[in-house]
Amino acid sequence: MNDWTAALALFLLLNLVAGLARVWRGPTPADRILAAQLFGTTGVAIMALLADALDITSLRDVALVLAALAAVAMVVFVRRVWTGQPDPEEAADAGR
Amino acid sequence: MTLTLWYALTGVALLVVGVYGLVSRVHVLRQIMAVNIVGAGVFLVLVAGAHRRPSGAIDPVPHAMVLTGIVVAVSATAVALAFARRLRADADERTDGAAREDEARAG
Amino acid sequence: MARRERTRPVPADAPWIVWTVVLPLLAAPVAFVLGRRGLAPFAAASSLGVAASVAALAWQVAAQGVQRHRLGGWGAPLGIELHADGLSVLMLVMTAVTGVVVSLHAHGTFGLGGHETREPSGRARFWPLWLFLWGGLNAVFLSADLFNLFVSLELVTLSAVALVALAATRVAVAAALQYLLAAMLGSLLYLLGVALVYATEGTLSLDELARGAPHASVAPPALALLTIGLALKTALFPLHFWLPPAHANAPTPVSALLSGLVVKASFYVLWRLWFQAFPGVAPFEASMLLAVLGTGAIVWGSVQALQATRLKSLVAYSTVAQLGYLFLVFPLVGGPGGLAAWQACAVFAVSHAFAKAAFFMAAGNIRLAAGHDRIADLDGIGARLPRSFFAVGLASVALMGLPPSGTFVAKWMMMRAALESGQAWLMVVMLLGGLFSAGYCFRVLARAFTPPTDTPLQPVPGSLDAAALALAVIALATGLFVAPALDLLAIGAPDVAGLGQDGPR
Amino acid sequence: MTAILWAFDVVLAVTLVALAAGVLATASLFRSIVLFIVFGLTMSIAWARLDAVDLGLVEAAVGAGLTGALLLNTLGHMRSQAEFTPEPSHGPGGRLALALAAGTAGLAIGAAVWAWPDAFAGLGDRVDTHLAESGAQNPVTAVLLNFRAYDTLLEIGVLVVAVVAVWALSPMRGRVLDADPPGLVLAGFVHLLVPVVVLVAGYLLWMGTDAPGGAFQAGAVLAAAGVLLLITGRVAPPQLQAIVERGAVVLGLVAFLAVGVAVMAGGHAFLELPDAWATTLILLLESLLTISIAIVLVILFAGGRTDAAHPPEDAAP
Repeated sequence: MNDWTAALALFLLLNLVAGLARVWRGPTPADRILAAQLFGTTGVAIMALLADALDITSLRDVALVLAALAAVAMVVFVRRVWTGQPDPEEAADAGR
Repeated sequence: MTLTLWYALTGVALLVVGVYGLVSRVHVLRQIMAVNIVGAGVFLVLVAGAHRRPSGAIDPVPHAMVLTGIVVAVSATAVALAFARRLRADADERTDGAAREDEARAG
Repeated sequence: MARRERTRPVPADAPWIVWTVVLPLLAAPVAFVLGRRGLAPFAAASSLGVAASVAALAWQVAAQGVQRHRLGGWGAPLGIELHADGLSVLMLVMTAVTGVVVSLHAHGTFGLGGHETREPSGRARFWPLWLFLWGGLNAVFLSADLFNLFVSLELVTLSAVALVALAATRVAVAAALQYLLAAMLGSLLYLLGVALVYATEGTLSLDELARGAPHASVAPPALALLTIGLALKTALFPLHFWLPPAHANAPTPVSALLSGLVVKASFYVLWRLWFQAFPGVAPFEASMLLAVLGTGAIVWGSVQALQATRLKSLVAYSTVAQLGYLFLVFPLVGGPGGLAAWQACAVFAVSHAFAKAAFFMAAGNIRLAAGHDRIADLDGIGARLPRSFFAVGLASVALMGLPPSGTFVAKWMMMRAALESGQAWLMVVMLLGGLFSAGYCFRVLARAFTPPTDTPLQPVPGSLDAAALALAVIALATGLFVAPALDLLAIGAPDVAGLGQDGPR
Repeated sequence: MTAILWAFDVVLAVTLVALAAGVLATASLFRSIVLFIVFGLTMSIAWARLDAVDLGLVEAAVGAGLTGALLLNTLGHMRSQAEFTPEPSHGPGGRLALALAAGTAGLAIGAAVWAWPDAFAGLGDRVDTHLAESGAQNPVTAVLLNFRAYDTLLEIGVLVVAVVAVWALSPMRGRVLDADPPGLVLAGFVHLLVPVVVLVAGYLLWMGTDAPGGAFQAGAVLAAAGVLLLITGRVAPPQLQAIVERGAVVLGLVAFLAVGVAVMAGGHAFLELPDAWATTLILLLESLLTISIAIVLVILFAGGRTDAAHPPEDAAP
């Protein structure tokens, strides 16, 4: 157990929570997915730190998979969803 | 409170949120996500319970069960999404057809 | 638990219990790969093969008693065991008989093209899914493991949902989607129940659970979750919302398979859990609640069937109503005459499967001929489509519970058990339900005596009428075979008479 | 347990529940889906925290990767012509009743969980006892491919059924979504990424018998490579017309059944792997399963046939 790596993992997790604000606020779909994309990187780092904090070396493989696949959702977004327009449903949330 | 209890209760909370969402929302994509959240809750309960061996090792049987459960959930989700797309395509075809008929009549 | 007891003599005869599951699961992917090429002979051969392995297993169970197979060589609880007793065999036979006859109907229906589906190659899509469904059903009826039942039920559900969508109409796909979501939620609630059981009992084997004393504070909530999940999949009122659209809009042979067989699979699991894996865990009030919901199903389903405008909707609502009977039996098992009630429930499930599948096929034939199934516009159909109409008549008799049908015998046994255990209100419900079903069946039968219209009719291929008639005759004749069925049920039957009316053992 | 890890657990759990609530509460479907992708990522962190590395791998590939891609893909299809339809609002009374019912049920289940014994071995000890005979060092793989292989067999059946279900839907009028070639950056990126992803899949498959990983993990990662090729138009969506394509889908299932039946010829039970052969058979099965699972997932992503008989409307003169 390593308290330092655990503390760093916690810090990164809090980072992720803070980043959720961007996903929520947008305003364009691209902003949201980009924020989510950044979480992929955060996730890789958290996994690597947890591997040390919890003493489970194979967690590094999870980090590897996260790193390799983080881009897939992004590519699908770019090819199938992205129109460059703001989120058409955004207005419905404005009243909340 | 133990690690097991904490995560198992988190799983139950996810279950409650998911069931509420499934029943109260009508858009099919959101319903499909709600079912997946219910699934995540159930899986969390299973895996949390596997973390109680006195030796400190995990009980692999619930892990295997959850792996199977995830595969089943992905299959069902993919089928549900294919159906949803199919419905949408039919609706589109219908509106296209109607539009073409209108044009023909106008022309 | 010694690994692989090789000292145990290898049984001389073939493990039919394995083949019963493996054959359909092997045939299904082959049918998928074949596509349209050589499908007809392959499909016929594999259906007969599965039916033959069921017959062989039935013979084995009748001759040698309960059959078991330790999959992978590991016994329970580490491994999974297959388990075939009288009840399993009865369900397998129900599936095989209904399946073979409906397959005949399906082969005709999906060969027509254009009528039932928009696809000319309907057969190539039907066969792999039906074989998967058949394999899944057989797996459910033979499983002795709580988690394995989850996976088997998923196989059943997903193939059933896909079969509904074969109709390819917008309503059918929408109904299939609703069915899928409801079934997924049901599965997950069931799985949570499994998680709670495993977390305190450390085993998934139904036999081991039956032997152990369940952890008092956990078993009731676990059983409640398992029950709600399975009730959702069985379409118990008021969780039945998904069934009528799915069963009414599916292609006709699929409607027959779903109403006759698929809903029975989840009910079978519920039945096993309540009376074999967790005997006495549920309080009497819980079984009473199920009976009350069953009553609700009978009333609600019948009222809807009486008001239905389409023939297939009528038959689908009738399924909701008839499933109610299965739940009336819960408070009776455990009382005096409990064994009779337990047996009656199994007999009812089987005869209903035959009657309902026959009814659906006959209704589908009428729809095929008339081009619609609006009940109000079917005047004089009796004179114009005598064979299809005769099949409707025979299936109606079986569904109403008149002698010599098995439904009649089953209801008779249930009513006697209700009287013996002093719950006469259940008898009243059953009589009322019989009147109701007579009411909605006569709505259809009355159309025979109205003056015929002269709207043109499409010809119905002979094989479709033959299939409907054959199953209707079987449904009507089941009453004559109740005695051997009861003998079969006695093999490995749980000691239901010993279950207390109130509280744990 | 250190205080820091406790804080980690608290933040993680609160985040998970908040994300789930956000997915279901927001009116924007796109925001829902992005939150759902983040939810998958957070779940994989939870699996890591619970020492469930196999599940962390699957969740990283499926929850954060493929399911998100599937949902985005479907949204892309739906957006093409759909205008936004708001959720009908239930009355506050109905909502309250529903929330109360769900909450009460949750409390009852929570109470049941509360009563769990603190120390409990489950079937873990039995797995340990027989691990050496199973042919796999990773206990989860041993359970999946030996002790409870029958469950896995049926699960592969479920995957194949999903493909047949999607294939059995009548074909959609062709709308070629990936017709325009990808830009230079995207093309180059995919060109670089696909070999890496394939390599990772191979690594997971090879490691699977001894360490976390295995057929499903490898198959899911391999499928991601397939999705990348599909979405950039490098490969056409599979139409399942050719026998080879259909054969690849069922390869894993048929091989599994064949092995199960073949061992019976030697007087064993169905799926009983003889000790001497166990490792070899597990590796063989896992390799074939990986191929099938990857193909199945790609087909599920593509989501059914498109009708060649009806040319895409854009292509009409």
